[in-house]
Amino acid sequence: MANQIGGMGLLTIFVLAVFVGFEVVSKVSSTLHTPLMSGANAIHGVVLVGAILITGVSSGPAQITLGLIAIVLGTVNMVGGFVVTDRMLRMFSARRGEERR
Amino acid sequence: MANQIGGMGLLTIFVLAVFVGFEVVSKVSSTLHTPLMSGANAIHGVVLVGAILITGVSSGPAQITLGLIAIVLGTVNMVGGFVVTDRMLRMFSARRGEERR
Amino acid sequence: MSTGAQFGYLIAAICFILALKGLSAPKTARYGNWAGAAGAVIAVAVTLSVGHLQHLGLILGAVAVGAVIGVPAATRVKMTAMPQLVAIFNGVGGGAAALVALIEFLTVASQSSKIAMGDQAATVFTVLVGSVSFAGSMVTFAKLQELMTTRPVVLPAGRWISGAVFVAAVGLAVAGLPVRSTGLLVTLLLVSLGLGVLFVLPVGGADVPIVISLLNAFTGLTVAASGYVLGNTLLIVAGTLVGASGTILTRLMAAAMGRPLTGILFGAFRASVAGPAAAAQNRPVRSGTPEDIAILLGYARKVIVVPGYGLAVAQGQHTIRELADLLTARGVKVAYGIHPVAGRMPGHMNVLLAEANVPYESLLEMDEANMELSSADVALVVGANDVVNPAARTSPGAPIYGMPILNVDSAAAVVFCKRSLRPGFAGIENELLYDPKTTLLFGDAKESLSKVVAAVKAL
Amino acid sequence: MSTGAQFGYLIAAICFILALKGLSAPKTARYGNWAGAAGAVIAVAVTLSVGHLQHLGLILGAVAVGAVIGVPAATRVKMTAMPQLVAIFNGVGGGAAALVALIEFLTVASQSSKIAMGDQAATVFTVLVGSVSFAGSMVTFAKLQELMTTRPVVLPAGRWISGAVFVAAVGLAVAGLPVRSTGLLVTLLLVSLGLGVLFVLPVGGADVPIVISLLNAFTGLTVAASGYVLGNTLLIVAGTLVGASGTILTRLMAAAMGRPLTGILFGAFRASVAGPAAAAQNRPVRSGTPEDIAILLGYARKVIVVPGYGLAVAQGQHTIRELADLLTARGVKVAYGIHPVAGRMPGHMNVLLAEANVPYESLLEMDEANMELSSADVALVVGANDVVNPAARTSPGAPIYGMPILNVDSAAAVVFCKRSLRPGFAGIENELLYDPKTTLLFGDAKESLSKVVAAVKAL
Ligand SMILES: NC(=O)c1ccc[n+]([C@@H]2O[C@H](COP(=O)([O-])OP(=O)(O)OC[C@H]3O[C@@H](n4cnc5c(N)ncnc54)[C@H](OP(=O)(O)O)[C@@H]3O)[C@@H](O)[C@H]2O)c1
Ligand SMILES: NC(=O)c1ccc[n+]([C@@H]2O[C@H](COP(=O)([O-])OP(=O)(O)OC[C@H]3O[C@@H](n4cnc5c(N)ncnc54)[C@H](OP(=O)(O)O)[C@@H]3O)[C@@H](O)[C@H]2O)c1
Repeated sequence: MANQIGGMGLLTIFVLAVFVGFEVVSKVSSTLHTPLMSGANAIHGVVLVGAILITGVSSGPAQITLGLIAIVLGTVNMVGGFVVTDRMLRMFSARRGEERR
Repeated sequence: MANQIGGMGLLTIFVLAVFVGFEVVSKVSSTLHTPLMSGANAIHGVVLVGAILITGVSSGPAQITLGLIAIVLGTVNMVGGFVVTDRMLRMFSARRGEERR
Repeated sequence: MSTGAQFGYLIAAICFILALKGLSAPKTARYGNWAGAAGAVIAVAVTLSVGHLQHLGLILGAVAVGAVIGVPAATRVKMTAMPQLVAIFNGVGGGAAALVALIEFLTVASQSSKIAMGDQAATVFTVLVGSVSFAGSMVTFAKLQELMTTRPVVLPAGRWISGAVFVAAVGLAVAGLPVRSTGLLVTLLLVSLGLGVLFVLPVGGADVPIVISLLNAFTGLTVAASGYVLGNTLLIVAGTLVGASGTILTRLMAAAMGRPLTGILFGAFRASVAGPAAAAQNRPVRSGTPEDIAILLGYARKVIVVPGYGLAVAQGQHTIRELADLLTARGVKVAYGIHPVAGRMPGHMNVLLAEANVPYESLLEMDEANMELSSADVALVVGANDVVNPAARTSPGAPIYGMPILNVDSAAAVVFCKRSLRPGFAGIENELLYDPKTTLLFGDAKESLSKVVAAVKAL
Repeated sequence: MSTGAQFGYLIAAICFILALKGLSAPKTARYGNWAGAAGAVIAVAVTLSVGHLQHLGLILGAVAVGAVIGVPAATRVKMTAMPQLVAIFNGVGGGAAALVALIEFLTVASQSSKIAMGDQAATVFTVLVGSVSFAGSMVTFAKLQELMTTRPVVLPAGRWISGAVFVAAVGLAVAGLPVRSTGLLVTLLLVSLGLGVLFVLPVGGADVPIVISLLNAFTGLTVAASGYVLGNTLLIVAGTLVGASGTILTRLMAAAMGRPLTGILFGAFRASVAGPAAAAQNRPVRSGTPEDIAILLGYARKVIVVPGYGLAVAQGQHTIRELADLLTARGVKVAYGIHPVAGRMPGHMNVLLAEANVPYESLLEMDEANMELSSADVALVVGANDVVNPAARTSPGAPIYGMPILNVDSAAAVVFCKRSLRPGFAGIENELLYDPKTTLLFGDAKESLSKVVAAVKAL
């Protein structure tokens, strides 16, 4: 598949995303380490999108089979990740009202 | 001049840069407001690059004249901005060794 | 790809940024996760609706299968088994990314013969790191689920084997750059799986969460690289975000344990595990009955509970809550001192105690807890060891030396609930167990606590 | 553009990010500025070396002219005149961006007739906002340089005129989207210049720094838009960074003054300027001679100096330093209480006092200063008024109500150095001037302080 926006554009996007990733989490408290890890984990489940796109243009049976496996794995990552993160956070936020700061 | 990386790629870059800009300065102490403003001011002097590029491909006398004016203005912004920011900061950092935190 | 679709992807990317931002603050964490889920839904919806997809039925079927596997796993897992579930989810993501790159490679290989260097490099990277992440995550799962030993596994000449496999993987990757050989790529995939296993084997059980976080960052980068292969900006942004934030998070976690990352990955306390632990076993200790402990606690003015790994293992969070409620009803002031690395993963104790409805106000962070401890009558240490071991302050040679600890020794009396005199994760003796002001209550944390609850009720 | 050049631009963009990051922390601020300058040098060098440029001699000449204007201006300006210089630099940047868009428009108009909607929108945006930024900055310069009144200028029916011009500018911009008319664009430029003037006129002198910061963010966005027109990623990234960080900075500055941004831009304290200020002028006050003040200070144990706008105007920073040194030599404990919005721009007092070599340790931030003030013998208020006005705590109607202030009234005695009983920027009476524990030392801050210095030496 062709890169529509050019290698250097993608590199710029990569560099900016690195800075955003660094900055955004750099002040997280240790209490939230586990849910943050789990949430970030769910986000990279977006590889599902790549798996769908590639499967949708594949033709050989080997490729389609591998593609479907990738879709299953990606879905497990994404859906399971968000659900389990929400479960963790639900417990934290049960008593949001009484929170101290 | 053609956009080499496509409108949507540029928009993505824009969005990411917005986040970087927000995050990076969001914890600045009030002491540094003035130098930060001045330094950011110098950075947008990079419009000089645009002024040079456009002047270098211009032909009509009106366009060249306007281009040269833009170059002068951009240079004043950039060069003056960094120099004056450094002057401010030099005073802060004179006694770096004794700083409290 | 249409502008509309790309715009949808951009919105999804923004959702992911907001998700990470939200997840970084207690008040917004849950909204953050929802923002992430919204971004994921948008991304998948856009992808399915761009049309041009063949095999749509099969694709939807595969998504359904994935959901049917993922959702029940996520909703049913016990809170204490969270880490291994996160490890699995992370591993399958890495595996998916490696597969995507492999399929793209097969497709392009069958169509053209010109090799774009950038794409080829990204493909090789994805296959290598994705496989490492997959295999490594599976090993961490096995360790945490106790399908295998949780102790560091050091193969004979382990360093040399790992080193050789690492060199082989990198060599294959570099060799794969200029040529387009499916055989080479599949070999690389297999060798990388081996590398992933060897990478995680020498890591001790309690260090595994750090490794999961690191592999999480790896998977993020893999996804970004697979996005480069596909020319998909969303995958690049999302993967890079996770790669960058995961790296920071890994460092923060390691910092909370007061140890360098390289030590966790490669050192694993190997030198000091055996020695002192074996030596000091037959010194006298004072052990108490549940009734003794009940009296100590029931007539105290202030009790600080220090929960640890053992409480999580024993699933004793509800029982400790019951005990705390009983004591509070008797007028005893009860609070919990939470060490950042107590439990199985960072923040794990907070999650566990929140599950048991412990009020947020009574969870004290380390500094606060240490202030309270100095005026406490009893420090009740339940299934914790390293996080209260004074060796961190006093023995420069100890592997935990320098780690901030909860100073339970500053309380008037200390009670330890544990099953034996065995040391904790760091494998070093805890002198406090032999201290005259310490009483030991031997047994499984949950059972012991139940007995203490009964005894307090009988007071 | 070659890959090499684009790579150079990417490095420059990274430099700019690191610059903003560095400038946000005291320890790294100076390195941050250098990183920014390095990025600028790289960007210009790459641009000049991509070749293909005509008129290279003229271009280099123009750069030289710009440097010859900018460097001396930056090195010679007095510290107190910093704000107006920053305003000028900002304005010329906005002007340059508007010109770039205009030239690109002229070039494209002479070459093709197809209109790319995105480019056209960016062009119109650049011309509009760039001109506003240019004209607005020039007016702020005129205000700060006192080429015109620093009070808010409210034209008769000012709101209506501004509103009409705003509507005209937006209308012209929208009209300019589908057609390609040079006349329209030039008209837009002129109307936008007018809008810029009208935008800044109603803002009071002391609020001007906030407006400069806002216009700075505007210029950043303009540069980003001109980058879009040129298809230049570096301009987009750099401009956006400044636009985003400038917006945050503007909000932080406004927050430090405890007032909403809209109030600063459109309200400007108009309602409450005249009333109370005129009323209370003839109540009795206690004024002292320099000798009285010298005795008060020389025999105190602890003195907190609160500098303000007037100290900056009078250029008295070196004299206050001299006085503080004298007092310290006598064993008096001296520290400075710095209000975030004291002076002409945020952080201005820190800069001024740093220029006079006041040790960093003796500069107290507001909370710290308030703790020290309660145990101080004398609070010496030099050219400050609003930042110590208790009305901020006590009079719900006052425009500064709710702004955190330095509680000099908690010191045992208060000395005000000012020229008259006139109020400060907010235009409201300061009851503290009439307090029995207050002594007034009338006169220009620098002259008064010199006299006090002489008197202390004579003690
Ligand atoms: N939280 C994290 O993120 C994290 C990550 C990586 C590493 N670590 C490391 O893990 C350690 C955590 O410290 P910690 O004090 O919580 O744990 P620890 O030092 O590992 O001690 C746990 C104690 O619990 C006892 N125990 C185990 N099962 C039990 C049961 N069913 N009932 C009662 N007691 C039981 C064990 O003693 P018995 O066998 O005698 O019962 C052991 O002494 C630290 O060294 C930390 O660096 C933590
Ligand atoms: N720092 C910022 O970023 C910033 C930005 C925007 C607005 N503001 C506003 O500016 C105000 C700053 O408060 P402030 O207390 O520093 O200043 P202020 O309230 O404006 O008071 C300054 C005082 O200095 C006196 N003064 C002027 N020239 C003097 C001279 N040559 N010698 C001696 N005294 C002189 C004036 O009284 P006489 O005329 O009687 O001498 C006046 O009362 C606040 O209202 C703040 O909100 C600040």
